[in-house]
Formats: sequence, C-alpha cells, structure tokens
Amino acid sequence: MIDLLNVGLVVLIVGLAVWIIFARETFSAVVAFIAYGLLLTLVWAQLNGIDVALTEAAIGGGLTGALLVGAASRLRLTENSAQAEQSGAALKWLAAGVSGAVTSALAVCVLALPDPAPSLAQEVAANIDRTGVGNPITAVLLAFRAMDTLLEAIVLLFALIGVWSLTPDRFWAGRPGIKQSADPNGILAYVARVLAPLGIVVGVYIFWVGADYPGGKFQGATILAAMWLLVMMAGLADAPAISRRTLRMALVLGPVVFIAIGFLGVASAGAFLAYPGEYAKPLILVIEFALMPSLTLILGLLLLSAPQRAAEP
Amino acid sequence: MAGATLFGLCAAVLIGLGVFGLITHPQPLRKILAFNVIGSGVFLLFGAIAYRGAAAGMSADPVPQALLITGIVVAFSATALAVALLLRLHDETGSASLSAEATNKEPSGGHDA
Amino acid sequence: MVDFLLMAACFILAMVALGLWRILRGPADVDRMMAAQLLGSGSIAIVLLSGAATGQAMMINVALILAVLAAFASLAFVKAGDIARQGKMPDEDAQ
Amino acid sequence: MNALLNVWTWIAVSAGAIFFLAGTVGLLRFPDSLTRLHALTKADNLGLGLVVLGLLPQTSGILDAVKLIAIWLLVMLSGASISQLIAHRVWMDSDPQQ
Repeated sequence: MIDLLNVGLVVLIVGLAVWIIFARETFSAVVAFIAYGLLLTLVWAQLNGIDVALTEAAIGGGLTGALLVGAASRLRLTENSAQAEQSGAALKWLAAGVSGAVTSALAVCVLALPDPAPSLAQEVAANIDRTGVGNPITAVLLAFRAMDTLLEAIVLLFALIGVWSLTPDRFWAGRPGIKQSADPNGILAYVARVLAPLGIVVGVYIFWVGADYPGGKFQGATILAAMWLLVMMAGLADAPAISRRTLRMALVLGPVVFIAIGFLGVASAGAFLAYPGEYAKPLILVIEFALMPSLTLILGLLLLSAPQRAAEP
Repeated sequence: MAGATLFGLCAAVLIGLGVFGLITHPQPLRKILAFNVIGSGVFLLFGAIAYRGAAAGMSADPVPQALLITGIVVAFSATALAVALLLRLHDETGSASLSAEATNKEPSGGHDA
Repeated sequence: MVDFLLMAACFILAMVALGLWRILRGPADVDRMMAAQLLGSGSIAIVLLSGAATGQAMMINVALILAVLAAFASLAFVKAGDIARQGKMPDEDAQ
Repeated sequence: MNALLNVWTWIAVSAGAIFFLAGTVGLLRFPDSLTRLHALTKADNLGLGLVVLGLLPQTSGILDAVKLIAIWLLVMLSGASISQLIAHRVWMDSDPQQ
C-alpha cells in the first residue's frame, strides 16, 4: 500500500514537471510549480526526512510560491510578446539530446549505487552525545558541519545585498515593495490579525523543538518571515527603509555572533568553530537564537525585492 | 530500498526535464522555473541517497539531510535574486526578454543605475 | 488499521490529482489558484494519514506548517491582482 | 473500547475522503468560478475536518490532539477568508466597470 502511494506521488510529480516545462502560459506553469512543491513535501515525508519536509513545506509551499506568483503577475503584460519568441527546431533537438543523455547517465548511476550504502549515521550516533542536542540534523548543522551553516547564513546575506543593489538610484535607501493600501477593516486585515499571532506561535514552537526533534531555525524563521509579510500585505505595517541602522545591525547579528563563537573556538578548543567540551550545547543555543532574527529578516526582505519608492521623511 | 530507487529514477527524469526547459525557453521566468526543477531533482537524488544510508537506529543518514536543508534555503535565495534581476530588467526596458532586438528597443525607464 | 489509513491517503491523493486538471485547463487564473488550494488541504490530510499509519508523531508538525501557510500563495495572488488593477485604473480613466 | 474507537476512525476518515471526492467533482464539473469555489470550501472544511476528527483517537498524547485541532481551525480560518477574497477577485474581473 505504501508503494502505491509512492508510485502515485512519482507519477504526479513527473506529470507536473512536464507541465511546468511545456505549458504555454507562464502563470499556469507557476501554479503548477506551487503544487509541485506541496507534493515534494509529501515525498520528503516518505523518505523519512521530516526535517527536510518541514523546510520544503515552509519554503516551497509558502515563500517560493508567493515570490513567483508576484513576479508572474507583474510580467503579465509581456506575456504575448514573450510567447511569440520560440527556440529553433535545431536547438530543441540538441536540448532533447543533452537532457536525454543527462537523464540516462543519472539513471545508470542510481541503479549502480553501492550496496550496502555508505552512511555517516554511525559516526553521528557515536558523537552526538558530545554536542548535547537530541536531533541528529541539528547536531550536523551546528556542530559537525557548522562551517556549511555559517557560509549559508553569509550567502543569504549576500543574496540580499545583491537584491538591494538592483535599486534604482532615486529610490536608494527607500522602502522595499510598493506602498500597501489595504482597508483596515477588510478581510485581509482580519486574516493578518488572527493568523499572524498563531503563525508566530507555530514558528517559535518549530524553532524551539529543533534541539531534540525535527525542526529548527530555518523552518521557524521561514514561518516568521511569512507572517511578517502577511502583516505587510494587509497594510498593518510598512516595510522598513533599508538605510535603517537598526535593521542592518539585526541583519548581520546572526553571522557576526556565529563567527565570533568560531574564533572563540580557536582560543579555547584549538580549531575554528570547535566548541569547548561541556559548553557545546549553550554555545549552539546562542548561535541559534542569534541566527533566528537575522534569517527571518533576510528571508522576508528577499521576497520584498528591491526598494521601489523613496523613504518618506 | 525499492523506494530509494524509485525516487532516484524520478530525480533523474526531473533533472533531464529541467535541463531541456532551461535550454529551450526564451522567457527568463520560465528559465528560473526550469532551474528550480533541476534543483529539486538534485535534492531528490540526494534525499534518496540519504534514505539508503539508514543505519545506527536512524531512519536515514542525517548528514545529507542536513545539507539538503541548507540547499533548499540557498536555492530560495538564488531564486529571489534572479527574480529581482528580472523585475529590474522589466522596469528598465519594459520587456522581459533576453533576446538582443527586444532589449535594444527604446528604454522607457532611463539609465539611472 | 495501517492499511486503511494508507488507502485513504492514496484515495485523497488520487482525488486532488484529478483536481489538478483545473491547473492545466483554467480557464481563469482563479480556477488555477483554487486547484492549488485544494491540493494544499489534500496534502495536509495525506501527511496526517500517512503519519498516523507509520506512527511518526512528528509528521503532525509538517501538517501544522502547511496549515499556517495554506493561504499564503493565494493571498499573494489576490494582492498582486489588486495592485495590477490599481495600476491600470488611471489609464482607463484617461481614455 | 479500542475496537469502538477504530470503528469511529474508519467512519470519519471515510466520510472525509468522500468530501474530498465531492470537492474534486465540483471543481471539475461545476460551470463557473463561483460555484467551483463553493465546492472547494466543502472539501477544505468538512473533508479535512472529518479526517482530523477520525485521527483524534489514534494520537499518542494530548499535545498531538491539540495540534490536530489547531490544524483544522487554521485551515478553516484561512480557507474561509481566502475564498472571500477570491470571490471578490472573480466579481471584480467579471465587472471591469467597477
């Protein structure tokens, strides 16, 4: 019975991917991509990756969908001229050849994967006690492969700097997104007033359980960012001007604390990002708490895109 | 183990579809979508490998799964950057095309960047 | 019981998959968004059912996130439509 | 007692699945956007609600039960409000003079 569910998921996902690639209308491809993200969440659950499923549910089911729907709506007027453009037949045949070759090579690799599979699970199980956290994924993210997580936080910051650098000169240091003018007594404002507090509770809960159960800062921060955007969409709050010093300090807080703790490791435990013995758990918690607000702000501001209006006095 | 092979083959098909779309679609937004399909295919392949690595009482290998979480978040930030570039191109030229004759048309926004 | 719950999950997956036809056919954008909305509720039900069948209590948290963000993409869609309409209005008045 | 609870799960989950069937049939067969929206909300509220009620006896603790109920309430809240907003959008699209 579980095989039937898996086969059904695979058929649906491949069918949606075909539609995303071959649909004529861009908007229809975008909505198919949202459905595709939801189905991927189910696949991660089937592959025993509940942490991954939580991330995909938050990012794929929420933020990416909103980002692409917004972009497709703004580009709607260019749809007709864009549909007139077509690749030549020769290019299509070439692309079909390349994609067929890639798929067959990967399929051969999948069928030839070594058995028994190599795994680092034993090593994680042997060393997890020294970190003091119960969720092996959190242990990997913040202890065994902490360097990856640090670099990721920095990459996110760079992506935001990249987005901001696309601001037209006349709007530099202004507020991102357009001015929202929603009816304060409308349905949208009602949803934001009721859903946002509940969503914040859920986000903090997912963040909090991350030490011992599936969850953590990325998933929690994504939910909080979505709730922040919801409040802005309803017109109950405005986006901060990107020149605000407090905003910029909050953005770099997480990475700076992370790097500082890394150098602390050089002094106390002999290596960058090494944690001295019994302090592993408290230090991991400090990093998580410092990263959480930075990640929330970065994810929300990434979705708002570059400033489109000057900061009001 | 059968599930891992099934999803692994599915990942191979997704990556192939995404490569085709990335090469043939002239519209940038469709290229971004195709790129995300490739990305999810790679993630799925990684997830299938993690699933095969179940050992030591864990239902899957946690190291690739942790890297997957990192990957999904970074893929989102790359998509956001690409969309921001595309919207700026649209504001600047009034078109969302990468072809030379479309972008050489009279710009409507002015060159203030 | 396990088999029954998985069978129900498969059935709901098949139902929402049929609903995806609306994403392909349209005709209007709202119809497409509605199909995605139905798939969202369906995924929550499938996650809960397969989690209960395999005894993974933590799957409830996945469903919780899906439920909190269920309306997010649709809200962005409605909002984008409002903004597009506000942008168009002055032009129409001028003509 | 246990057998009785299992019977309850059977009945409620089956009824929920039927509402998903009804929602899909409505979404496919109804003639215009507003009637399709009507069909969709049934699947959202009743289909998922019955599945949640059916799974309540199968949960291991009180926290899980509370989370299940919270999921249902959240979906009802967002489903009800999003259908209002979508209906408004349909109405505006059909009457451009507004």
